[in-house]
Amino acid sequence: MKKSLSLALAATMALSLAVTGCGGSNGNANSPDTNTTPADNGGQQTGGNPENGGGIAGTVPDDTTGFFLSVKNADIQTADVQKTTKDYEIPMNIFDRLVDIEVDSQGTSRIVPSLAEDWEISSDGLEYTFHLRQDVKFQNGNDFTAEDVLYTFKRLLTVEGGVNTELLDQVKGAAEVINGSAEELEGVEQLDDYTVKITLTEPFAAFLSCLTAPGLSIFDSEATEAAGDQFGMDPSVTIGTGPFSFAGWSFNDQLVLVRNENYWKGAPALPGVIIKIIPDTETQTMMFENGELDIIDLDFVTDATDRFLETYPDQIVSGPRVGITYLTMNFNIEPFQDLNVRKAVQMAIDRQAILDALYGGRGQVEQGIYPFGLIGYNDSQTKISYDPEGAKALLAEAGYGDGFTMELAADSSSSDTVTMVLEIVKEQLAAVGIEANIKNYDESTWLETRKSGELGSFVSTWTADFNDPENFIYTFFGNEEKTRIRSINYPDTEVMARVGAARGIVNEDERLAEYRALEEKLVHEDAAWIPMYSRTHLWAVSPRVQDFKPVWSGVSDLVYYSVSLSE
Amino acid sequence: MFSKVLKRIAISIPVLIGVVLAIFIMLRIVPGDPATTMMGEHVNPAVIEKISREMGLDQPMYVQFFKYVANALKGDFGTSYRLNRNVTQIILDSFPHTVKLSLLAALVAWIIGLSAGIIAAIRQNGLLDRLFMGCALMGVSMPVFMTALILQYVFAFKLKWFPVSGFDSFRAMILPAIVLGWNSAGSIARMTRSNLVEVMQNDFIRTARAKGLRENGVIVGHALKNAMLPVLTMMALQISSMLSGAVLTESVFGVPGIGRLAVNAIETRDMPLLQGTVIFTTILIILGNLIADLLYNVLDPRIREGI
Amino acid sequence: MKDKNEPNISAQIGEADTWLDKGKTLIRQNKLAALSALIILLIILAAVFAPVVAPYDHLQQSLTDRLKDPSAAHLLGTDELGRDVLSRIIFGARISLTIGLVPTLISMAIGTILGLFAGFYGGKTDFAIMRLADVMLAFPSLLLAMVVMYTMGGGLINIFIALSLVNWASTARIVRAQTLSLKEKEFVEAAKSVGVKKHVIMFRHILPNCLPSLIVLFTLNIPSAILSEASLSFLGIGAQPPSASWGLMAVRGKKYLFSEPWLSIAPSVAIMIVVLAFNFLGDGLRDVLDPYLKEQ
Amino acid sequence: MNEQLLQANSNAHEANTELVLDIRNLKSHFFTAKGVVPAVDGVSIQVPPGKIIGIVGESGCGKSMTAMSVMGLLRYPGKIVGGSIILSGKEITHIRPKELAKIRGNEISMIFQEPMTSLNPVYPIGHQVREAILLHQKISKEEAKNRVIDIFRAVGIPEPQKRYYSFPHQLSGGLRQRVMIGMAMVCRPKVMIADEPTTALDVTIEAQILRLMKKLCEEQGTSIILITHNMGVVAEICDYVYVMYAGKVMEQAETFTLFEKNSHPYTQGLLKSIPKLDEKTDRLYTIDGVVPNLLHLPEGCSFCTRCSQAQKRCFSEKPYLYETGQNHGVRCFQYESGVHLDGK
Repeated sequence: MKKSLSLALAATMALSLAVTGCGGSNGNANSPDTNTTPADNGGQQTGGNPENGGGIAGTVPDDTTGFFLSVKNADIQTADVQKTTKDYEIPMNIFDRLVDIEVDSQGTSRIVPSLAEDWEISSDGLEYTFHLRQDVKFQNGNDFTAEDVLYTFKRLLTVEGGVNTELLDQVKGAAEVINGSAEELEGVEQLDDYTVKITLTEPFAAFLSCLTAPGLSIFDSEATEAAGDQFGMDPSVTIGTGPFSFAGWSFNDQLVLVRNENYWKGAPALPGVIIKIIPDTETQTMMFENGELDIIDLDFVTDATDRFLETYPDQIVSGPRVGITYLTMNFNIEPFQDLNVRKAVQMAIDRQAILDALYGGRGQVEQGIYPFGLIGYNDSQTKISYDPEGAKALLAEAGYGDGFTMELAADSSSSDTVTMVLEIVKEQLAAVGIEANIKNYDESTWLETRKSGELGSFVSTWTADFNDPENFIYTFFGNEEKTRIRSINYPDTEVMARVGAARGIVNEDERLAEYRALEEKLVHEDAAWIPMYSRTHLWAVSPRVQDFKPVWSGVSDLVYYSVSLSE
Repeated sequence: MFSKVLKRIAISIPVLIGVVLAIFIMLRIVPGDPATTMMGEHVNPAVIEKISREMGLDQPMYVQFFKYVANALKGDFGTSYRLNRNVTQIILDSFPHTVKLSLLAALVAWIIGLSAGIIAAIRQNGLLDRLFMGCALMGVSMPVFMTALILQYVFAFKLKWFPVSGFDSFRAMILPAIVLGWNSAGSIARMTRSNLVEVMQNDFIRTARAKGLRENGVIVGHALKNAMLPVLTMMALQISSMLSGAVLTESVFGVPGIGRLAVNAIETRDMPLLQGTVIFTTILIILGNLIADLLYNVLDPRIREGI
Repeated sequence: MKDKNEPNISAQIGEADTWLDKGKTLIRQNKLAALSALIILLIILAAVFAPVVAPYDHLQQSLTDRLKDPSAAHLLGTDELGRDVLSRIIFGARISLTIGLVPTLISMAIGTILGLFAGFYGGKTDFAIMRLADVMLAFPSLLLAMVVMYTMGGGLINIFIALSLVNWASTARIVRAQTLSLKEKEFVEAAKSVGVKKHVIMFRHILPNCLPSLIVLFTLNIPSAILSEASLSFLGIGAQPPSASWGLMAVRGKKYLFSEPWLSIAPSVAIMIVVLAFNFLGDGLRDVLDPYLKEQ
Repeated sequence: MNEQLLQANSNAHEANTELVLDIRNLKSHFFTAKGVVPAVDGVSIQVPPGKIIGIVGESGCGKSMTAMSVMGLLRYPGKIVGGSIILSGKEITHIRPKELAKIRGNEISMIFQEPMTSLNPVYPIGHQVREAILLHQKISKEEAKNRVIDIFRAVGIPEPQKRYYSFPHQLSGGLRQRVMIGMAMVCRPKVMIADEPTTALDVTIEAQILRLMKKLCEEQGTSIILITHNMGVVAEICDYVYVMYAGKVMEQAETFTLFEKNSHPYTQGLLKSIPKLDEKTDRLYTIDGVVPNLLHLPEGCSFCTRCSQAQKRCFSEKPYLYETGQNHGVRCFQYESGVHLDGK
C-alpha cells in the first residue's frame, strides 16, 4: 500500500513535468515553422484575409521552398519600430515610409518618393506638404490614407515604451504631446484623405532625410490600434504596407517573412524569408559553408573574413558602412583640457595599423566627423598624421614629457574586436609615454557614467540614422547637454551654437559649407575628437543569390525586396 | 509514508521562498537605473521616469516583493521589459525545447556514465578504469562551448552526419544532447564507480561470491542495484547541472530553450525575464529533488519501511 | 583502496597510516594520480615563475606578426594581436589557477565553518544554515553566477564572489554530515566530559577529522571553478581583457577555429589537462584518504 | 582417526583422498605500503568427513584469512603465495574463477561473522537463498522455492512461507544467521566454514545456532570448520582444534586432549583466560602484551615476546610444530623431542 502511494506520487510529478513539456511541444517544436506567440484569433480578425492570396501576416505556409535563408545572431525584441532603436530588419521589410533614400553607383544619394509620391517645402523651410499615393493597401486589405500618417506620428510620441521620439523633435507641438499638455499633434495636419502637411518649429534642413529613418515607418491606424501592445509582438497583428508580411516568429528560433502579393510596387521575387537566430558565429559560419544559409554577415565573423574572401571570392557583396569609429577625450578630465595633449593623442594612434590588423584594411581611415558615404563627407580636408615623435614633442611642450595616466573605458557588452582596438590603442599610447589603463564597465554602468559626462576615453562607432551630417555633428557637439552625455564636455559654446544654427540653413550648399567648417574647427583646430576609421561592410552570399544589395548605410539589417534566388 | 512525503514537500517551501527572495534582492542591487539601461540612447528623461513608474520601481522594495510573490503564485512572473510579453508565456514557449534537450542529454549521460562507471569499477585502478573514466571525464574537462564546437565541426561540418544547428528534427537534437549529456556523464561515471567499489566491499558481496556467483553475476545481480540507489538521487543534481550546461549548449546550437532566455535576459538586462527564468529553473530543480527523493523511497526497501 | 572484507591490515599491524604512508600508497596504487600531482605542481611552478619560463612578454603586441602559425620561434603561434600564445598560456595559468583556488578556498572556508556550526549545534542553527544551503543548491550554479555577474559586472573580484557564493553549500553539507557523526565519537564525548570548550572541540577535535574529505573536495572543486569561469567568459561576463584567463583565450580564439585552430585548442587543452589532473588526483586522494566522500 | 591424521601430517605431499579438505602449508600474504604482512604463514589443516574442526586464536591471528584463502575470497592486496588447498582430492588453490564458482556454495560454503550485513538489503531473503540453489542445480524456480522453504523450516525460521519474502532488515540477527546457515547448507556442501558465526549474537541465541549447526552437520554429513576465539564454543562442539597465533598453528589436538593436556604456553594462556564459575579470583587472567605487529615479528618464536616460559633460544630460533602425542602437535621448543609436523 505504502509503496504504491509513494510511487503514484512520484509518477504524478514526473507526469506533470512531461505533460507541461509535451503540451508546449505540440505548439511549436514539432512544427517549428508556426509562430508561437499567442496569436489566438487576432490573426483571423485583422490579418486573415484569404483573398490576399499568400502573404498573410501571422501565417507561415507549410511549404517554404524557395525561401531565402538568412541569419541574425540575436533575436529581435520587437517589430514595432517605434519601440526599438536597433531591430530594424523586420520593419524595413514589412513597412514603408513616406520617402526613401536611394544611392546611385557613384555613391551620391537622394530622397525618392515612397508612400508620398510628391511633396512641397515652403520657402522658410517650416512647412512640408506630402501628397500620398492613392493605390496603396495594407497587408490586411485596408486602404492607406492620411489618417494613418497622423496616427503613426502621434503614436510615435505617445506610445508606451516608445524610444524614437527624437525623430519628431522639430515638429510643432511634439513637446506638448510628449509632456501631455496637448492631445493632438499640432504640426501634423490632414488636408484631405491623401494630403498631409507637417509644420516644424524651426527650419530643419535634414527633415526629409529624417523621414527616411526606419523609426518613421507608417502603420495601419485601425489594425495597430486594435493590436494594442501586441503590435510588433504578434506577427498576425503587425500590419504594414511593405513588400513582405510578418508571418511568424518563434522566439530565439526564427523569424519568417512571406511575400506580399499585392505590394504596390509589385510583389517581390522571393516567396519568403526565414531568418534563423544563431548566436554562435562559428555555428553560423559552418551553417553557411554547409549550405544551410543563403547569407552571412561577415561583420559578425570579422576574423574569418580573409578566409571567406579567399574561399568564396565570387560570393562577396560589400558596401560602405556609413558610420564612424571614434575615440573620445573628456575635456573635464586632466590633462585633456590641454590642446597639445589632445593633438598628441591624435598623432599617437596609428589608425591605419589598427584597420589593417583587425579589419584587413577593409575601410578607410577617417579625418573628420562625417564618414565616407555620408552627405557632407569631405575627402580633401586636413589629415591627422601618425607621428609618435611629434606626439612626444607636443606632450613635452604641454609639460607632460614624462607622460600621464588615462582611462580607456570598455563596455563589457561590446564585441571582442572593440576590446582589441582598446588593447592596441593602449600599446600605441604607451609608445609615447602615456599609460592608458583599460577599465571594464558593465553595459549599464558604462552608459550611465557616459551620460553623466564622467566617462574616460572610449572607442565607439556612430552609424547614420539618416543621410545627413546633422545626424553626426549635432549628436556630439549640438549643445552643452549633447556633448556632456557623450562624455566629451566640449567647452566652446560659441561653436556649439553654430552647430545648432546650421540645422536651420535652408540653402543646401551653404549648410554643407558650414558643416565642413565646423568639422575642420572641431577636429583639426580644437582636436576635440579623434576620428578613427569607417569600414566596408561585407557579406557572403550563397551561389544561388541574385541581386542582393545592402542598404545604403551599410547596417546589418537587410532589405529583401530586390533579392531573388536562382535554382 | 504519506506524512513523510508531505514533510518533504513542506521543507521545499521555505527553500522556494528563499530562492525567490534571494533572486529578488540580488537583482534589485544592480547598479544603474533599470529603466535607463533598458531604454537605450534615443529617449528623453520624462519617458524614462514614466516607465520607471509603470514598472513599480519607485515603490519600496518589500512592496515590490510581495506584489511579485502574489503574482508569481498566480503563475504570473510579470512582463518582460524588452519583449513586452508575459514572462510565463515566454518561458512556457521555450521550456519544451529545454526539456527535450535535457531528457535526451540525460539519456546520453546515463549511457556513457553508467557503462564507464561500471567498467571502471570492475577494472578498478586498471588500464580500462583509467581509459573509461578518462573518456567520461573528457566531457566535463573541456569548456562546454569547445566540446560543442569540436563535435559540430567534426560531425556536422566535416562528416555532415547532422545539421550544424537547429532543433526541429531528431537528427538535429543528437549533437546538442551528446554535448550536454557528455558534460554530465563524468560525474555519473565517477559516482557509479565509487559507489560500486564501495558496495563491492560490503559483506553481502562476499556472501554472494561465497554462494558461487561469478564476478559478473555478483556485480550485476547484487552490487548494481545497491550502487544505483544513490546515483539515482544524483539525477536531481544532474537536472541542475544540465540546466546550467544548457545555457551554453543552447547558444552554440541555436536551440530556443530556457538557457537562451537567461542569456537574452542578461544581455538585454531584462530583469523580469531573468528573474522569471531563474525562479522557474529553480522550481524545476526543487521538483526534481523531490521526485528523486520519492523514487529513492520507493526503491530502497529499508527506507520504504521507514527505518 | 582497502577492502573491507579483509581485516584492517593497518589496525592489525598496530600502526595508523601516516601522511607519508598515504602518499606512498597513492604513488604505488594510483600512478595516474601521482602523475597528475606532478603535472599540477609543474603548472603551478610555471605560473609562479611565468616571467622566467615564458619565452616572450605575454602582453607584447606585434601587429605585423598576427596569427602566425606555430613555429620554432613561437611554439604555439601568435594570437590576433601578434602576442606569443605559449607565453600567454603560461601567464594565463596564473589567472586560471587563481580563479580555481581563491573562490574554492573562500567557499570552502565558509562552507566548513557553517557546516561545523550546523552539525555541532543542531536545532535551529542547523535548520537555518541548512535551509540556506538548500536555497543555494537549488540554483543552477552557472545561472546563479550569471546573476551575480549581471548584478556586479565583470572582473576578477566579482568572479571570485560569484563562484564562492555558488559553491559553499555543498561543502557545508558534507562537513555537517561528518560533524554529526564525529560528534558521537568517543574522543569528542571524552573531550566534552572533561569540559573542553565547544569551539575548541569544533576546531581542534572535529575539524582535523574532516580534513581528508576537505582536501579531496578541494581538489575536485578547483577544476569546476576553472570551468565555470570559462563558461562565464563565453557569455562575456568572465575575466576581462587584457587579463587573459584560459577560458577567455579559448573564447576569443574560437573565432579562428577554422583558420588558426591552435588559438582556441591550446588554451582548451590547457584547461583539459588541469581539470583532468585535478580530477584524477582528487579521485586518487579520496581512495587513499577518505572513507566519507563516496558521493560527490 | 589418529593414524589418519598423523599419516596426513607426515606425508604432506601425498594426496589423502579420505580427507574432505586438506590444507597444506598455506601461505597468504598482504602486500601493503609498509611491507609484506604474512597473515597466513604455513598453515596445514586437515578436515575429515563429518567432523567439526575448530580454529581458535585472538583476532588478527590469521584464522579468518585462512578461511578466506580456502574460499578463494582473498582480495587485493592479499594473495595466496604458497601451499595448496585440496578439496575432495582436487587441487583448488589456483583454479579458474569459473571452476571456483562451481565449487563455492556447492561443495564448500561459508557463514560469516556479521549476519546483519551479510545479506543484501535490497532483495528478499528467499530470493537470495534460492539463488544459491539455482546457481548450482538445474531445477525450476518453483522447486527451488520449495527447497528454500524446506531449509528455512530446517534451520528453524518460523513461518517460512511468509518469511520467504521478507527483507533482511525485517529480521533479527539470530534469524538472519539462520538464513545464512540455510543458504550455506542448501546445496549440501561437503565442508562449511563458519567464521565466528555467533560472535555478533546474544549468548542464548549463540547456543541455539551452535546446536543447529551441529545437528545439520550430523544429518547431512557435512564437515564444519568453526572459526572462533571462544574456547567455550570449541569445547562444546568441536572434534579437533587448531590454535593459531600470528599466522601459524601453535598447537593442534583433539578437543579433549587440548583441554586436558594443553601444552603450548599460548594455549595455556587462552584456556586460563576463560572465566570459571567455581574459582574465586580477583581478576581475570590475561596474556601479557598484545598480538605482535606482523610486519615486525620477532626473529624467533612469534610468541616469545609474551611467553612466560620463553628462553634465550626462543628469541633467535623458530620452533617447528613438534608431535607430542597421539594426533597432538605443539610449536614450542619444550617439545623438541617430537617429530616435525611442518613437513619441512
